[in-house]
Amino acid sequence: MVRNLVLHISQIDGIAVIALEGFLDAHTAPQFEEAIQSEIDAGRRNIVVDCARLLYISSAGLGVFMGFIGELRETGGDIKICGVAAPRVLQLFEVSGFKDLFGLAADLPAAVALFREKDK
Amino acid sequence: MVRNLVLHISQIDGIAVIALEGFLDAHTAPQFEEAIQSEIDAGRRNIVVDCARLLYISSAGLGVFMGFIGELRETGGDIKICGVAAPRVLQLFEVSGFKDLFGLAADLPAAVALFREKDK
Amino acid sequence: MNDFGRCFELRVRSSTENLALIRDFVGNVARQGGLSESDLSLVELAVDEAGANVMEHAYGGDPTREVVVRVRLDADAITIEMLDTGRGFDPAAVEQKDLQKLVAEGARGGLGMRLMKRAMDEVQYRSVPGGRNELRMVKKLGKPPGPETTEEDRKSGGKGV
Amino acid sequence: MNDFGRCFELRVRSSTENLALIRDFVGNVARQGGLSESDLSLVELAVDEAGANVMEHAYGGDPTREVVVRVRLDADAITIEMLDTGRGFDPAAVEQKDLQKLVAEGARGGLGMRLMKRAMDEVQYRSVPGGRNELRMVKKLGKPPGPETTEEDRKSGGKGV
Ligand SMILES: Nc1ncnc2c1ncn2[C@@H]1O[C@H](COP(=O)(O)OP(=O)(O)O)[C@@H](O)[C@H]1O
Ligand SMILES: Nc1ncnc2c1ncn2[C@@H]1O[C@H](COP(=O)(O)OP(=O)(O)O)[C@@H](O)[C@H]1O
Repeated sequence: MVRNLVLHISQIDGIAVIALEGFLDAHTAPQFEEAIQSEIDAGRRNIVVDCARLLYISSAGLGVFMGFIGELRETGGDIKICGVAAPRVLQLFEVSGFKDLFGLAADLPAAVALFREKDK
Repeated sequence: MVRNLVLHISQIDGIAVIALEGFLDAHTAPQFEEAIQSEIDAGRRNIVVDCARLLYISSAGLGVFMGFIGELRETGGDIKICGVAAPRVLQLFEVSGFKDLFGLAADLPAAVALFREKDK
Repeated sequence: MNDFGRCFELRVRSSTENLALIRDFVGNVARQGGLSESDLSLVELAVDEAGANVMEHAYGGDPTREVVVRVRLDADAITIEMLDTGRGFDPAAVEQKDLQKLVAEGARGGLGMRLMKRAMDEVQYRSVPGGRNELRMVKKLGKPPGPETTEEDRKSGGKGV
Repeated sequence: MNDFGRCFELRVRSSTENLALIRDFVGNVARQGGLSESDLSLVELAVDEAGANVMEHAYGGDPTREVVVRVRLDADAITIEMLDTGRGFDPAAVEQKDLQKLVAEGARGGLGMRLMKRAMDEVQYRSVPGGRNELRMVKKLGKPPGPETTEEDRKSGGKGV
């Protein structure tokens, strides 16, 4: 198994969905950062990051969220994290305080519903 | 994933079935050797080794087959290898010449049928 | 870490590409030590954070330098040392900001050392001027994550991070 | 293997327990080198066979000695060196028996070196008297397994196994 990161990017009703597959560490974080930047450049400020197939994340991955979330929220946008499945990914969201601060949506529909709620 | 070997031992009509799960290398080969020796000590000379869940094998594993097969055949017994599934396990049976010399049965029923044929 | 009882050493260049290799190496040793899956992922995380810091900060992103990782298995603990010959630093001088503040600032980092300390029971850093820098982390076997400053830190000569 | 361009080194004690660790280490490096899955398993096999030989023969089963594995990635090849400080041997003096004969004799081994040669493009062994023994194996990238004796063997100072 190659320890890399694959990004699957799509949209639902103007919401950007970035599904992460594989390993998100200091080596692969720049890929993730670029993907979010592209969405913002394209004018999408509501972003869902689906972690269902994410197997590993380190603080370099958290740093990408941290770098964008404040800026997005200031302009009415947000990042919602959903689908966390791998125990070690959940562990990092918990031990870092991310889960408490941002919350984790169960799955993609739940995350999309949060945006609908917000933008009503 | 722990890189060890788990042995599942059973019998079908007096034929010993040793199912290998995991990694068979110089570290774990002694376990396999003991398992075969126990079967022989218990009077079973027809042995099927089921490799369906074997993920890795080195020459140390082949050495166990080599050590018993001649002796068993001299006394009317045999070892049949079956169920090879992992590409790298198949690769070793091929590159070592084992496949050509001993043959590989497709699965457990096929291996058992070979013994029924032989002992008819 | 002098006797070779149950020591393991890995030397790789300082490319972030090698972080996965470092994690797998340490993970494999930890498995031999009988760590639980949960402790094992904490140890892999700590060593990843440590490696990323060496690559990014000590070597300033130069991927051609050398990172040495040593692991020692004892009956009651796993000890990891990470060595580099890059820029040293003073952990005590690094301001610890809480997560909320980091997010407000849009910081891209600032969590690594905290995570190492949460993941491990002991974290010590030593910079030998003109020589090499050593990060030493200990995880006790079969124990929950330790507090941020441990008994050991206060007693030992090494500097708690 | 002097410059540190794309070199990787692992040091572990000579317990067969560490064979899995050695395979994973080399496998991870090979993956970085872009080897196909099939070549990758051949390289892991070769290094496992080499490691098992060092542990069993060079060190006579003593699990407390040291095994050094070095891997170098070049654009067109992966080179593996395995070093030990145990008993050396003369590969040319080892009788090569065919599989049928080994089976007839109930031999427990005798396939390891042959497999290494089939799996790799070059295999060379050098025993420095009173010093250390070096096994050097090369796999060319994107090429099928080489013949048992290679061009390189015949030309180089190193002894083809
Ligand atoms: N190994 C190291 N060598 C030099 N400086 C370091 C090292 N590790 C950490 N630092 C310094 O400490 C700061 C905080 O590190 P850390 O908590 O890991 O967060 P981050 O690396 O994400 O900035 C870094 O920004 C850096 O200035
Ligand atoms: N690294 C080594 N150090 C010392 N002797 C070795 C080494 N490798 C192989 N030998 C010798 O060569 C013989 C053949 O090795 P090999 O083909 O690998 O088969 P096996 O190890 O299964 O006997 C061994 O039995 C041993 O005598």
